[in-house]
Amino acid sequence: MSEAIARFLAMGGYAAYVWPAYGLTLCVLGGLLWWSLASYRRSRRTLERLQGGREP
Amino acid sequence: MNLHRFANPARFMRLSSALLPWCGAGAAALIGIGLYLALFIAPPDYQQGEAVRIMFVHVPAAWMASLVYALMALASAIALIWRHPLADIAALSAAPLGAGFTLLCLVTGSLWGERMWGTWWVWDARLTSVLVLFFLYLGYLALVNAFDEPGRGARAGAILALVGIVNLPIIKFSVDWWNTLHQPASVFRLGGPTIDASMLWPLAIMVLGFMLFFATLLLVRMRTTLIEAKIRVLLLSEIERHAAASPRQAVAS
Amino acid sequence: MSAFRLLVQRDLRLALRQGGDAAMVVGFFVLATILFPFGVGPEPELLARIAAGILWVTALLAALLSLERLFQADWEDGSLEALSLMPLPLEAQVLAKCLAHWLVTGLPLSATAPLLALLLQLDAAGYKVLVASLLLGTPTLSLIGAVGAALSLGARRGGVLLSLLMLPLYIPVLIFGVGAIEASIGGFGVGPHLLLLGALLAGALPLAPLAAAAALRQALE
Amino acid sequence: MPAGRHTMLPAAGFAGIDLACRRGERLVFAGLSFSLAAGGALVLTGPNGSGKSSLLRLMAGLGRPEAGVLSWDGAPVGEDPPAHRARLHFIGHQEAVKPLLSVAENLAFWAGMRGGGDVGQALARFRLAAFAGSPCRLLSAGQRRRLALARLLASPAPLWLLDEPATGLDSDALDDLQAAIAAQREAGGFVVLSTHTELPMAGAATLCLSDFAARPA
Repeated sequence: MSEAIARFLAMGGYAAYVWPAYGLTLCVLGGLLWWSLASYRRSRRTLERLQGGREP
Repeated sequence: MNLHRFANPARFMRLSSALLPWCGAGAAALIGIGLYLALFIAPPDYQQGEAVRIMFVHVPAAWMASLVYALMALASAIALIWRHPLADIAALSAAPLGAGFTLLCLVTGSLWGERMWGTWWVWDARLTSVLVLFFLYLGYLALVNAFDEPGRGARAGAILALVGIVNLPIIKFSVDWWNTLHQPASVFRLGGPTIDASMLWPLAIMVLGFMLFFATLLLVRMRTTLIEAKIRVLLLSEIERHAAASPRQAVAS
Repeated sequence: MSAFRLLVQRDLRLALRQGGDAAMVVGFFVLATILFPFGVGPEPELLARIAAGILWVTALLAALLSLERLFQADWEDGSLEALSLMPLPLEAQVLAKCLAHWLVTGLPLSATAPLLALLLQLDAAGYKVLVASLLLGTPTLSLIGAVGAALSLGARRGGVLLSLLMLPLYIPVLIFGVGAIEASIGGFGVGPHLLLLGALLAGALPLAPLAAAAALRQALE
Repeated sequence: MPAGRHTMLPAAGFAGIDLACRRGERLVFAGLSFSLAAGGALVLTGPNGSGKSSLLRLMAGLGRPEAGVLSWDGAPVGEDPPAHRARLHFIGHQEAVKPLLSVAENLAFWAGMRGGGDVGQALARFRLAAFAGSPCRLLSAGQRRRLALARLLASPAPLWLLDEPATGLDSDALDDLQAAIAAQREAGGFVVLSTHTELPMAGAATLCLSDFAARPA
């Protein structure tokens, strides 16, 4: 089993290119996701504080 | 009457809060399936071997880079012609996402180039055009944030986006022409001359996943901008309420 | 005298009275070009091979440098606001200012380019086309640059912002400008390159003032 | 937006119906209306930031009103901006004077841009004739202010929009200004100006901007 995983990770010798590519994809997409959600939550909290949490 | 139309766009907020869960779930599902197909199911390319899997992230990113810029230009046109504030906010919110996709496309492209050519950057026509597109994004983001008054940046950015979309095909044409002039030999096909069906499915799913991902983040960022605008209005009116109340007493007494 | 010529005359008079404008632009062009041999070495064949590229890039940067002041001076003393209320449409005024800017920058750059080409050992066949391509290309640089100048009016660090906005848009002019010179040196036909430069100019003439005027109106709102 | 807008516009003169103006997120004023007949004058008063300059800029066509319409002789101004620009002078806070050019050159330029006019007479009426040849960098702020106002006389225009014209003027200059305004009104022109200092003008209507301030949210 572990031999199959090792072969998979080796990516036919191109591991040094495929994994960084996918790693970067997750970083960029993940980063955009986190940044957008964080600023969204922050502004919601400020709004609720200002409005005393009346309307959404 | 007092609040500007976009200060409380109840309709957009309701609509987006209904759409958000679906877009988010859809994006997660599609990207999840796409990654699984791309990494485990799709066969290696007979020429490029396993490295072809980079294509499954590079091509969707390239596609999103130009799609988002086109959407930004469309939103800017709507904002300028009909002065629709939501269009301004859409363009402003889409720009960082588009820049992210373009950066992703560039780096995965250079990874691909490194594997094929042994150098980290290849002045291939398509990659160069994406590099120029990246600078158009940076120019837009710099311009939009270069003004103190928020409205001013959005309006200037809208014009720049339109100027950019007009210039993009011209730049693409001139770069292609310049590329064939200096590098006639190499046919540097990122996706390979033909993509057989087994690779087409993961690619299509990844592209759809990226689009839904973009839609989700766009809605989130637009809601954030609207809420920030509302916060500014609330703070402003509080200042006015204090100003209106206090000085007159001070003067009168 | 028509309002258009009056505006061009005023801008030229201001530029010449300040004296510095044209001289500074050409000065930058000469100095930037002279730097290259120190960087890449004085070997004639190497310099000759990249001469066209050096000349065009430095000319482009020189034109870009002087663009920041295109509207800035009028914006600061209220002239721009008064000009936008004149009967002459803002688009025509942008064209007039671009013409005045080109006469003070594009023309002198094209005139001094052959002298600098000597320093860079440019091939004899390239001189005529060098001047022709610069004369055709620099107006487009002024026109597109006017859009950038109008957009970055009143922005923080407007100068740097202007270059960031404009350099990507200058790439086609640069490619076809240098392409024309290298084609003539290589003995190929120069026609298509100059026609493409002309096409870019023909496109920029109506569209750039439109975009610049819209940007100015946004700035004056 | 009131239905049948055109029918409500006064047939003659310069008028504004239900004007509203926004500055960034803030609505500066709303529901502001005025009407001016030939030879009439309107003085805008109100505290700082109440929108005097904003209203004058809207009247000049610098930017679009958030709501409402401006009309000239019954026709909405927005339909023919060049014609509106041709019929007005707008003197803002800045003097639009080039230090490198001489006084005469500056005024000749502005008159020429509006199709020419009598520069000498305009300079004389603001006591600037003696400085005609000297470059403007030698002028004092008050003299530069007078040069800006001289633009009003250099080329004729029915509508004068003056943003605090009296600032920085000495008593002589104030008299020249008032004489110029009186002459303009006798000739059937319209004058709208904002001011903080006392500027007595016979039969001038006043409009206080704070009466139309938009209620805070």
